[in-house]
Amino acid sequence: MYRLEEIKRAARGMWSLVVGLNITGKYFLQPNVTIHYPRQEVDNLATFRGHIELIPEDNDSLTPRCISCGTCAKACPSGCITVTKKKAPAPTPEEVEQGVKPKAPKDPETFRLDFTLCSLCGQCVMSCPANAIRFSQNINIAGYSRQDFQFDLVARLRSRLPKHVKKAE
Amino acid sequence: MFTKEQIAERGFYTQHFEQGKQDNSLILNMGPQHPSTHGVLRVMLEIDGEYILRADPVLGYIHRMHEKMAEGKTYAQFITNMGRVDYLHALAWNWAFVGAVEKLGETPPSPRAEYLRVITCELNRISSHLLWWGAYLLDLGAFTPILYAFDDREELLDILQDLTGSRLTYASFTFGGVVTDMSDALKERITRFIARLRDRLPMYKSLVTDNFILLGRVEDIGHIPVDMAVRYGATGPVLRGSGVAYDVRRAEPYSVYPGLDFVVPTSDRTDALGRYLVRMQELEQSLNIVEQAVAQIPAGDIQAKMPKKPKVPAGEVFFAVEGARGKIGCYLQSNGSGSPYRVKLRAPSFSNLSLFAELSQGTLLADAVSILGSLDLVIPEIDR
Amino acid sequence: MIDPQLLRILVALVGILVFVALNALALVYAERKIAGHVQRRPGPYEVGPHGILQPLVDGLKLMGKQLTTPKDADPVIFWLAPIMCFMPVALCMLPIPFGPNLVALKLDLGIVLILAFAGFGVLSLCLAGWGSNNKWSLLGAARSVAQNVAYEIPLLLSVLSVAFMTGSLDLATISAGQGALPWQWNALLNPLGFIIYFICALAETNRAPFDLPEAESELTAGFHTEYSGMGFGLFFMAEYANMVVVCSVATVLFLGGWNGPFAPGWWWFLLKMYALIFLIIQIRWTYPRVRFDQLLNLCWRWLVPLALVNLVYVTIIVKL
Amino acid sequence: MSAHFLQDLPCLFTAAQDPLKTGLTFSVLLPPDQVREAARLCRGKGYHLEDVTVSEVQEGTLVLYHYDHFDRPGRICCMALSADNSFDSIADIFPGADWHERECCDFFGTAFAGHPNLIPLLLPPDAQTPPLKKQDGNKVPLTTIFPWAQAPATLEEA
Repeated sequence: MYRLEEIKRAARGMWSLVVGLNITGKYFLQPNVTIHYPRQEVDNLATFRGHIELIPEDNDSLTPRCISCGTCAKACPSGCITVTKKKAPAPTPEEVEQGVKPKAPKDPETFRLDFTLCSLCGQCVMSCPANAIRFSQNINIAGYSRQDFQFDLVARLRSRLPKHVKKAE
Repeated sequence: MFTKEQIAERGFYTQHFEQGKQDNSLILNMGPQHPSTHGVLRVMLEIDGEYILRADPVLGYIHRMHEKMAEGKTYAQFITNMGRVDYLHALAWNWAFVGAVEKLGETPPSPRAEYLRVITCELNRISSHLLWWGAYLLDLGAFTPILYAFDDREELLDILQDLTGSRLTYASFTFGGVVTDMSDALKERITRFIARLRDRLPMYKSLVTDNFILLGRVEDIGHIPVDMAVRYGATGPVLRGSGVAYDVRRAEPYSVYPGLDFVVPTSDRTDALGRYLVRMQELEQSLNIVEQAVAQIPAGDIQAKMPKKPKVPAGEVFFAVEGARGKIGCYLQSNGSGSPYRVKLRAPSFSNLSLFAELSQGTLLADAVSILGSLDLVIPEIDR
Repeated sequence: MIDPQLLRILVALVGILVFVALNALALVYAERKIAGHVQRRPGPYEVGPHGILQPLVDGLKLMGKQLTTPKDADPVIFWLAPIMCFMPVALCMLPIPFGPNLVALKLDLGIVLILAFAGFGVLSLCLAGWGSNNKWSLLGAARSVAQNVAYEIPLLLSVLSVAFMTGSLDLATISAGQGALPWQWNALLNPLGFIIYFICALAETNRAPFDLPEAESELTAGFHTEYSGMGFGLFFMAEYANMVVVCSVATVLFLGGWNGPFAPGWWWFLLKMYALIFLIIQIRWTYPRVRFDQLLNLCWRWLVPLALVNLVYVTIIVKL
Repeated sequence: MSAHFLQDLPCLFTAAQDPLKTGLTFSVLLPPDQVREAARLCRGKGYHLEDVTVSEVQEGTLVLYHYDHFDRPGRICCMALSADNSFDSIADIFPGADWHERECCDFFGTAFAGHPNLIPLLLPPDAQTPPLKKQDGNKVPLTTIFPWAQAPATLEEA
């Protein structure tokens, strides 16, 4: 009796093997689902995070919205952002007469991002009081040295290079 | 505590190997570069033929000291670390930490955010289980299932990328909310994915679960009686595979889980097959949860109104969530300053792996691989 | 003067070596392509049109690699093993009749020659495992010896059943003895023998689901863990050459050899052989690996008794 | 309440907690020599050990054992305070504590007397200073984190 059970079990087992072959055989005949990367691209890049970039003013596409407050640099868990403020310009003759010191412009002199340290967590984007940072679409990024990933985002904005160009500086 | 010299004198680095090699046996180091130790786990084995006399896992190869990092960071900065403790179910860890801070500060998230958390966390659980499924079969010598699983997982990661901004190391929960909202198009996409995976699960079953050879590899292997699970504190599918219906989502309800209809699958088999079946059923249950959450999600803000820097009062809190591998706990002590005073991360794999030494004694080498796989270990979570 | 028989063998050997080497290349490509499409990806795609040059490039890469001998390994045994693994396979091809007159070495005892040389394979795996001075390799070698010795028995018994049916050990006679149509082939006259032979052939060639000696998720790479460059390359080629041999023998013994419903010839032989190889490849990409004790249980508890029963059945059929 | 049984021990302080606020149902501060007894009681009641962790306060080193129950969920926390950074091991009662105690030893240099094999678990064997040890100036008093430890609390208050 026990033997009979075992034989039945073996027969069922053999059938499960045939079922498996049938499934892989079917998939063998179906088209591929992979995408050939350099020739094709995936279609979900819109939400994919590239390194951060500065958002320009609405009316001036060369000046960043950034107010050089440094909140992002403080919020960053990896310390990869360094913001330097602009110095006030030399006072004009009128200002000297009136004894007013010229105000420094709000936008930063440089906005350095060390992308080698960045973990793309988005704390800087969330913390920015001026909504001046967003994730770029620059995701096909490659370089030969670490220096290739030290970006100055202000310069990158000014140069207004097309997004697919690798180097920002 | 032993000094360095004493350790050197003992010759072996682990508890179970203090007496050294016995006659006619072989000391074998499985890992840290072994294909089926999933990353950098090392298991020292003493084998007689292919039978394991003693086994002892050696940890620490990917230890990063997250708990120390917490003390030097602000609360918000530490969320980023949480995506990297368990890279397969990162959102559960996000939730454990964010939830602990919210609980201590008594600042609950907005209702919509609660649902978004449930949706993303459950989708993440599915992606984790899918990867486990593929990797486990890879351990057992079947190559193809992991690619089928990845086919589905890819669609899932696309959805999660839309919902969270990342594909693997998520840091998408904030104190009081989540980062990204869900659009209607995405809602539809999730519904489509649920239908798609439900279509695929029968194929998974007939290709793998019913397979005669697979059953031979997982049946009656690595029995974990309930008592053993209690002694070692095993949780998650490992425990449920032993017939205990313990799930943090039900036992210590958090978020909107009490309002969602799902069952906690268990299996009385207690062996590797039991754990396998439990995980396969959890896939279906997670799909049910996502389906309900997507249907019930209220409109509103994704972020509750609260200060940008959370004010965490002094005190202690333990917040547990159900991860793909078991109970994820975040124990937080705060002294009222801007950084945590002490964070203890309770990793489920840590406890689940600690019973391996006892579990694998007397089994075959191939079974040890099968048992390791059935525990579903994520080494970075164990080493933290 | 050179003995014409010797000349014939020499020419045939060269031809067979070329055939085996080309086959190995083609099969590596086929395996990777089939694996790819089963898994819904293209497989090799970049080198040459549809990656057709991939195995060639892989071969060149393997040849260019440094040959390292592990510390404290026995260099003679270590390097003898891959050569010993590959060479007998070529000899196994000698008595196989591809067509009615397309056979390198006409032998009355062709099948015995093949089985004898096939036995070399296990010896070389054993040497490789022992000579590597590596614990994983040693385990792999131990597994391969136990596995191959066990599976030789049902294999022989199933071959014997065919020999009973045709009353000959000459492969050409066995081929010719089967008719043109599928129901005249031994596979359908003696189905149990064919199934047993096929399972044993998988085990003898160490193919999944019986790839225990190399089982990479258990033994890293088993007996060839320590081999680099062409050392590994020879084992690799031998695996594919072995596949060709067992499938050729299966074609001759069970599938009617060169016979076909119309226009009999060597193309029928190749067609059947490659169909079997395709099946073996697809099996590899479908099933998990069995456990070692299950493998031996299958052999001793199922295949050996079944093969004996089959032998009795065949004897009765023949006698009637 | 399920955690009554721990009050039979000579506790220093006990507190019934609100699980919705702290995730715990019951906390107890024990003298260090009662830790094993508490573990034994929990083991007898079917509790499992969630984790063992150490924290430093001004009064000394604090060890915390979190227990929970599979069938009757409700986390209890047993704590003990030691001035010399050493405790008794409970690895023989809960084998799962073995690794947790080794981890604590790694991070805080805490010695667990009676532990079978207190060698580094996560850190390399030649690690120097325990990484999580705090400077004296950075420690806070016990009552900052555990306000209930000022006065003996009773269950009736909850």
